[in-house]
Amino acid sequence: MKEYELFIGPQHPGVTGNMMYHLWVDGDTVTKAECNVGYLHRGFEKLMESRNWMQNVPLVCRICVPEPDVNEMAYAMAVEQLMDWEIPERAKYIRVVILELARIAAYLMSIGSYAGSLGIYTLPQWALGDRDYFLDIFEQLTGARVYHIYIWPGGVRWDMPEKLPGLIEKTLSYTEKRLKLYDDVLFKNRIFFDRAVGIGKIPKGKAIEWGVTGPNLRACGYGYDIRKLEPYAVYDDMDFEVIKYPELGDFDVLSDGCDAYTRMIVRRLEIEQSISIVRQALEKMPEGEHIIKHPNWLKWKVPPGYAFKRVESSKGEYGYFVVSDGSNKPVRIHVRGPSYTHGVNVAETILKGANMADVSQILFSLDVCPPDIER
Amino acid sequence: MKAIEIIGKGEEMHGRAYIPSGREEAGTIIKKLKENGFAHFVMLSCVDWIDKNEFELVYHMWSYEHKEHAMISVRLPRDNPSMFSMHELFPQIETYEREIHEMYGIDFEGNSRLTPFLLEGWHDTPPMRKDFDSKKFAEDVFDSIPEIKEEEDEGI
Amino acid sequence: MSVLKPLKAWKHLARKPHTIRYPAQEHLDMEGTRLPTDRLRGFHSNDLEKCIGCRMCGQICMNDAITYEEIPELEGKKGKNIRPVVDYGRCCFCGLCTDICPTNSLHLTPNFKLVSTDKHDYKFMPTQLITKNEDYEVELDKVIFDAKEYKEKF
Amino acid sequence: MRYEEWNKISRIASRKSLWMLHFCTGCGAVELPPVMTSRYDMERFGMGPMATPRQADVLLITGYLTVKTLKRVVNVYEQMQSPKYVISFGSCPINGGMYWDSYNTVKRLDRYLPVDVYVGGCMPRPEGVMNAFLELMKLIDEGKARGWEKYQKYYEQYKRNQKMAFGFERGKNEGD
Repeated sequence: MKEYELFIGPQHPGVTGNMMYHLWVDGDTVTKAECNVGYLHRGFEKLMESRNWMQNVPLVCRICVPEPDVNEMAYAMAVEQLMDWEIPERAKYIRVVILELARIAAYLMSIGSYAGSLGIYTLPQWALGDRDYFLDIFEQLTGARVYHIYIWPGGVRWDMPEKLPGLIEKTLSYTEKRLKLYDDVLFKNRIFFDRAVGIGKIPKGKAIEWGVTGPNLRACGYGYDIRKLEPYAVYDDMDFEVIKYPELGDFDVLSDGCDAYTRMIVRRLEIEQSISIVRQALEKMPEGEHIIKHPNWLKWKVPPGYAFKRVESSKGEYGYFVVSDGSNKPVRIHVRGPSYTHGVNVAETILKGANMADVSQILFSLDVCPPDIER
Repeated sequence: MKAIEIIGKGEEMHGRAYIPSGREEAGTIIKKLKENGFAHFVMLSCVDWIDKNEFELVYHMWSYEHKEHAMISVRLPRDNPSMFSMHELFPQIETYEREIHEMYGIDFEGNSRLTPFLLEGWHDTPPMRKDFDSKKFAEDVFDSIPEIKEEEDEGI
Repeated sequence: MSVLKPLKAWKHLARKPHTIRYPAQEHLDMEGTRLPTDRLRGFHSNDLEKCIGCRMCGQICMNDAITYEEIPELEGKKGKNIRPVVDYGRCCFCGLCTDICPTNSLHLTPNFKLVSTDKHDYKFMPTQLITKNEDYEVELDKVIFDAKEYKEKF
Repeated sequence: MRYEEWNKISRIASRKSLWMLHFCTGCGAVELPPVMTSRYDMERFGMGPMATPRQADVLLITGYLTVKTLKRVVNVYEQMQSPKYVISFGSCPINGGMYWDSYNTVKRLDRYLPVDVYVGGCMPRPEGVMNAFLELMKLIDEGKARGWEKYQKYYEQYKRNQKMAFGFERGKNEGD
């Protein structure tokens, strides 16, 4: 049969944002896929070299739009390491709370858009509507819905308002109740079983070599989570189990892992895990300072050195490589976005042989986020 | 530090192994680390040390076994820099090399896919080099574009 | 059985929607607090009497959004008689300028609504007029700059 | 029926069924899902997302535009049927925003495309977005949203500016 070329994106509802896949199609089977990114390239790394250490804080959160806090966290930790700062205990707990809330919000968005790609249009309405309650919390805590600029080097920007734990608890229990409904509509739905099982398989032995991280790696059966491997903030104090294939709780184990089905179930289970971490952090949160005193922002100099800090985001491993030469501006900040491997190399390989109708759900199940590929 | 033991050189830097390496031996070091548990290639970054007139390529590797991070640093001269491609070892290095080729102008021998990645139709200095002034470029190119001149009147 | 489970969603037909009917209804959170709260980082407000014109906000601003204009009416006060003009085509509402302000005269208000057909409306001198408290003295109103004066610089 | 009267009726009709193009050009697109889905529900205004430019009325420029995206946005805008409207989100399209010194983003959108309504904020809140929609409807009602006519009238100027941004007139990449 004749081979056709097909372009998905950048203006297409089936891609995860402003990016493009160039597909060669034989019948309705993809024979070759090429990723074309750069539609969102703003040159962050160049801009950060011309701004001083404090001026970079509002900039870094714009790198990943659905979950900005991981960027602030990684940047703040790298600067703290170079400055040799020990941050207050309370700040660490508040950081855990906001990171986990952001993770839940990002997962809800990813589940919602994944369901949309399957044609189940109930769940986008529900999940994105429920995500909005988390944005309400962010707004009361940080002063903005999307770009929080809340985790600063040395602590967090503001203390937690007194009445906020009550609101968070209320939202969490509401979400738990709603998750049962999500199960009925998507995760225990026959349509999902029939369409997602065995689709978009990452070869089992290849996952680590290909640089797959985060929920996508855990769906392949490797229980690796940076929160456990290299605990930051107070994650070593929290009691949680890493969710990995095949321990899928009361969900059916329908395949041998690594496919779109398992990836989405892992995401669904990690929402519950995050809810429990937020509860623990709120319970254990001590009183005290929330930030240490900064030097004068305009003259702040950071000692020379290399720092590399990683955090676990909802999409995978986020890494910040910060190089300082002792001046008031960084020499180089390199960001490792999780989608860099998922979106380009992994997607290009696993899209080969996929059915045309599954391309969109494979991309959504990998949770590719173009802004962190391009920066 | 396991990585330093395996390779036999390097220093510890904030709990991470920092291994300086020559251009030729980098491939063997990375291969050796890969065989000894450092199975996850984190990223490949490039630093432009303009006052020393050299580029520094940093290969970040992580071992899930030893829970350890290793940074292999290769220094290249700034004029006509070139490096061996390592995309056979880890497929995603190809993408990092593409980006670094575009952003710094470093050539990677053996990588057949050094096509434009993020930029389109870029013919200036590679933008991430320190001698490229982003602000001046923005002023020259985008601020020189004139406003739309509207004729007064007639109620458009 | 799992084929019928999705039909459970039908029971939501009888439920009250959680939609915020925006122009008619206010945005409330789960506990009924009206949003945005005071913490929201919206447009600036500046107490022109308290401000000393030290130019700190312009130095910390990484977006080059803050420029200064002279106000002759403020001659003879402490400090300089220049006051910040904020370009909201540059501002990212991070609030570093307000945190560095030595007199705390510049702050961000929860006022975020500005929709306009003219881009020149997005550059103006923040004054007390758009602050959240309406009970400030209104004598300063007359020094609010007309955005149109800045057309050529924009 | 006279032309003006017919125009008025068609304006009233089109104001109540604006379909926006589903094109996420920048980070502002993350505030669109709440607007599109149940919490804010823009279908109350008769607005809905539309996948193809041929059937869409409103183009949302959600945040910064890189040069690479601008090429696609211009293509998409020219495919849309008149009357068509452009709403720009946030600071970046007004005067560069956070990326005012970036080498890859265009700073002022109105030099390349006619903009009908600007929304302030970085990000604009959903309320701000809805205000922009309401403002656009008001303008359409009054017959003032005429960016598309402006684009036809000053087509040469817009094209010249677009080419300058794409680099054709810099004489560096004629081959493209």
